[in-house]
Amino acid sequence: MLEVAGISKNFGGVQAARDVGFTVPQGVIASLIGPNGAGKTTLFAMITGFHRPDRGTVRFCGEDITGLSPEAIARRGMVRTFQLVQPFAGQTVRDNIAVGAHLHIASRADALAYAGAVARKVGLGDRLDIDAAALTVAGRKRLEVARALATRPKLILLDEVMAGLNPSEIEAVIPIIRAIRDEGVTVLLIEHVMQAVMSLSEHTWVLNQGEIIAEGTASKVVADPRVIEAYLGKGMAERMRAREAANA
Amino acid sequence: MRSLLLLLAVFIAIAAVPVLIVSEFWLDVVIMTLYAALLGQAWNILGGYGGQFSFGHAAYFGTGAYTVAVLQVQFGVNPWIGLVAGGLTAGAVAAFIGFSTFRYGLRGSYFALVTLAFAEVLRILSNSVDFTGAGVGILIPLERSLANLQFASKTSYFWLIWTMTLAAFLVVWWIGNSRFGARLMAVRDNEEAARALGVDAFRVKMGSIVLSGIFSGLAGVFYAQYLLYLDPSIAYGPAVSIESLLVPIIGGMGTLFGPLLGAAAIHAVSEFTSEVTGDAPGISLAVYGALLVVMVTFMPRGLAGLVTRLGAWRRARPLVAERRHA
Amino acid sequence: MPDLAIIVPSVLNGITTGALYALVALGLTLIYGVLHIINFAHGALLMLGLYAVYYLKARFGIDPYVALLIVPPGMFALGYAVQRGIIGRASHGRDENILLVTLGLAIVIENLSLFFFRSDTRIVDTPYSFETVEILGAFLPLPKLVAFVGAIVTAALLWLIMARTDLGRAIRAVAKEKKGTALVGIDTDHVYATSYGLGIACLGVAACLLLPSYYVNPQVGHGFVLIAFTIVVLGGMGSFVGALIGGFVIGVVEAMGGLFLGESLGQIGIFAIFILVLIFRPTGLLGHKV
Amino acid sequence: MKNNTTDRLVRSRHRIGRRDFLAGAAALGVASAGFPAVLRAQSETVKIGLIHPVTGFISFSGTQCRTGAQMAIDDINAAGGIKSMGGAMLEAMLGDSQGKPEIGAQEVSKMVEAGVAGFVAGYSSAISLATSQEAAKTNTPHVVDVGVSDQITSRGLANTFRFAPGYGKVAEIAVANLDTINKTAGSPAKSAMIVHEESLFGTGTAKLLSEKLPGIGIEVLDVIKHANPTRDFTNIALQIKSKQPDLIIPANYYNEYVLLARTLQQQQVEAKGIYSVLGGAASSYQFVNEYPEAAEQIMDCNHWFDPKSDTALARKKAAEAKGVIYTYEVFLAYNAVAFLADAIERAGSTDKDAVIAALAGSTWDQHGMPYGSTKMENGQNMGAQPVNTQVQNGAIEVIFPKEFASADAVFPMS
Repeated sequence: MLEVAGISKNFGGVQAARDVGFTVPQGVIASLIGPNGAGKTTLFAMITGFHRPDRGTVRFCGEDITGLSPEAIARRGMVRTFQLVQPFAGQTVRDNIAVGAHLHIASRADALAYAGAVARKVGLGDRLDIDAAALTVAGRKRLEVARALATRPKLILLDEVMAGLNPSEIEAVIPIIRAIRDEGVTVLLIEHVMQAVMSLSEHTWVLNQGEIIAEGTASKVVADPRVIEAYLGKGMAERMRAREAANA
Repeated sequence: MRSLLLLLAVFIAIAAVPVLIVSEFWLDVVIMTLYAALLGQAWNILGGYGGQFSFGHAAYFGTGAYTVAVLQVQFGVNPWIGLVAGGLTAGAVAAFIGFSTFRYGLRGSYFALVTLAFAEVLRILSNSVDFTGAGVGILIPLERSLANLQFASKTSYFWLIWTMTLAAFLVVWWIGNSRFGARLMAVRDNEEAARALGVDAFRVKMGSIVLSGIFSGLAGVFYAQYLLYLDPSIAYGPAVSIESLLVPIIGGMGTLFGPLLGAAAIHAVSEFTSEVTGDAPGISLAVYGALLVVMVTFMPRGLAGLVTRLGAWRRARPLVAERRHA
Repeated sequence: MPDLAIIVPSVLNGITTGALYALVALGLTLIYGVLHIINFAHGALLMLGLYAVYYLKARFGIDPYVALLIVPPGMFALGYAVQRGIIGRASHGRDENILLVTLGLAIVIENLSLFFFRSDTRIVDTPYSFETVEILGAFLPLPKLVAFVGAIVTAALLWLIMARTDLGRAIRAVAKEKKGTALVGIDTDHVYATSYGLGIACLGVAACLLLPSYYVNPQVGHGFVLIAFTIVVLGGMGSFVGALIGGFVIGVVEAMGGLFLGESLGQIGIFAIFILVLIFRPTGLLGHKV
Repeated sequence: MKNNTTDRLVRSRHRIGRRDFLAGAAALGVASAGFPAVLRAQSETVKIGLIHPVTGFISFSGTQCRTGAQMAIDDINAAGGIKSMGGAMLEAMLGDSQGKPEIGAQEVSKMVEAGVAGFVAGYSSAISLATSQEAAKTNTPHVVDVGVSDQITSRGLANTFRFAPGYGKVAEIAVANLDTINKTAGSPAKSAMIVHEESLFGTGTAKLLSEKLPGIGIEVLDVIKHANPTRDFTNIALQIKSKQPDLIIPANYYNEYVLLARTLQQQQVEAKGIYSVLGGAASSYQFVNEYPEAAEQIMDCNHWFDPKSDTALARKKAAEAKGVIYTYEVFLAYNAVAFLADAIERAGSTDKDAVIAALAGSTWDQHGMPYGSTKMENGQNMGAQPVNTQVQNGAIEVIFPKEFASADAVFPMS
């Protein structure tokens, strides 16, 4: 469904991506992990048209979409969310989601109704009429997902939708993501929360310093010594211990 | 729907003015208030709903005004045709300015200053070319008749401006209740997020600046037909640009009724200041300026912020954005 | 087509005139760079400064250049008070409100001046008003040469304050990150007011150096605001060196526009440059943040 | 801001209301004391609307106009008011157009409802066009004080009159007088450059001058139009210097004139004469006082009073005693009011048709201007003309036409 091949990008001397390639098959939940600054968000930005890669191609559903604008890519069925949530503050939750819904729905009333339905799917059904700026962090993360989902995408790219959430909030999000996939939407995650990656992801790539250094199932890649090294060894080990403690 | 009914009710109530008021002066005040509301609503489409602060709406106002005047005086074209042409040429100028700024991603204060510069360029050009009468200005011959879009009675001018202003308000109501409006406000509130959701930000902004320009141009046409004389600083000077943004900011940006509230408030304030001050030059305007500051201090979101139930959307957008979109 | 012999004197004159513009723009660029305010009261405050210089001369016989010791500090105090007491309070941190407040202030200042000082155009008569210095065959008015040097010195002083003093460091920190600096204990309101005061003090300097070759009336500020904005954008918002160079560039562009297109249409050159720079290089010629 | 229209009328109306009430109450109270007639006569006032741009860019001129007009009203009242109406007093209603036509027009409609008998308004041509057409809707008499556009009186508004000349007449006379002055001196001037401001009066005047000057043997080397404000005149001075015209002809506002004169001196521009049209040193006491050296021997063709008229000199003295700079705005607005008052006097009422008829048939001569008796055609005073003045030894002298001259022309400049 999504084929990334030979992507490279240089930002003022910093190599943000170096010959990156991977393929996401239809109907899966896949994930992209890596330490901070590995270039994951930049990669998302290149895939979805916010940045143009220096080299390489992005193909979506067989079509070369390299260099298309974000809106053109969204119209083709691939949308992203933002790690730093970007709600339309001052507008209600319903209005926020309706912006996404309008991609395929011209009528205002229908878009608003559809927004309500999507909101219920992600658990925002009870907060439709409040100002998006008034949502909690967890609420805003869900709003990001809901807006993207409302565009009826074929592939959704979720950028750290679980960062900053507490364990019980994370527990609540996992089934939502699974449900998205079950409705036929392919999901690509960027995620730091290994608990989520382990439980959701069917295929995982590890990015470090702009390069893919490992891929496979989540449990396989986390055992890869190069991956542990990439995560600065000790820091990663500690983090995982903490996560395990939290899960216990 | 409720806001549409309210809008129609308000305009029907305003329509009673010429029946109830016999004073030509007060009728004139109401006409100028509607005219200010039209200017303000035109600005509001781009500034309030689109988040693009323009300091140069005189560019569209002046183009509309000059179009109807020049067509009549130089080419003998009927001003009713001029009215349509005025709106269209103003829209075309807006499209040109929009295209050359939005294509390069200008936002915030950069956009504001470049619009100011465009208005100045037009002022200087209109001062230098012959068909506008250059510095001498252009006088529309006095020939009062319906066919000539000139009226002896203020009531007829009232209906003209009432209709134009209602049209602008209906368009803005539509913006608040349509896909175009939803996209426009999404771009205003977060352009990057809107684009990620498939909104073509450039197109939406173009749509909004053209609509805005058309209504500013219509206000210019009205001015030309009401006062019958134009010169470069009347048409393209900064006074119109300032009034255009003052009205909706006072009233409440990005709200349907904001410009009407703002226009009414500005007129009320100036009536009040002249009522309490003497004839000494400057005092009345100084008090007026001070009241502006006081109003901002106590009503940071404009009048509509106080009367939120009248407005469906209250939302402001930083005037000053630091970066242009990469 | 103008005589080639005029071009040299015209360019030299453009540079000195540009220095006067730069003086007005320096304060504006500081205010914009730190407070991110488009200060619509700038022209009105310049006019107040000019009246201060005028009355010091007319009432007390104080030479405009001696007034440099009095007017800029006075303008600093005024600016500090205006930002702290009015703009800061009324704006609620919303840009459209700042716009409205500075606009309202401009209306108040201008019309009170009209009431108190009346609408007459006033000039000061100094022994050097008509003096000229011959450089490369051009007669350059002495007051303008003084202003030229004054603009360079003012820009250098501002740069020193910003780069070398604790105050400058605090201002730069606040300009970058308001919330963060408040957290580390910097009194942001004080820094804002100080920055605004400094910007207005620059207008005081401009007033002292401008009046000997110009005039004052309640509307005089309007003639300088737009051109100062142009220079600020051209030089890069927040850049002092940029404002200085921008001033020279605009001075020369105005002079050349006047020569080749006529003194009325020639003004278009300024705005054409302005639009082109905004579109193609909106960070300005020397764009960087304060 | 165009919206802050000042509602002078409403206030005035209230004020009048209050005053009428007080006068009425006083009359009742005093009636028993035995002199009600006097009070009743005094409470019957004739309202004159004075609309001028006393704020905004042209506030200096607007304020000067208002001052002159108010002085006329004071003088007329002091002399017994409108005698044919039982000594009715004139009452000024003051309006501020803020330099904007639409606000000027709004002031007109306000004052019409307050029952003004007539207007003296304008100063700028743009505002005069708007106020006169608004007043025309109610057929209210309207006298333009200064506005020089010829369109003001050429569009058939029956209510609109102008006591002073338009720029067409000024340009025509400026050229004719220049021709005489030049020929008298043996035709030393063969070329000229015109420097004018970019709005209506400068552009209109310059266009007419550049058409007419070749006809009297003076070649126009260049016409330089400049913006308002022009911050620096060096370029213009340099261009003049390089073309070396015999005459420099400025037509601009005071601020720019000051800078131009100063720059010409700094750049050491020499010419046989400086001959200003409508605005210049030789018609500004302020300029002559502040720049006596720069002003010396500059010639003007402008609105000016008859220096041999006692009436004119007495008014000038009275104005200067009040600290007023006696500019053309002052005496033109003064005369516009007096001209209107004379018509009301002859009409014997404030009936609009009667006053307009009296204005149209006016043969008034108490103006102290070099115009002769008024003679109106299509609202324009046909006798109105500018005169030529020159600064000589720090004083402003009239040099032309001969019958009004207080000195001979000094040309070429020494």
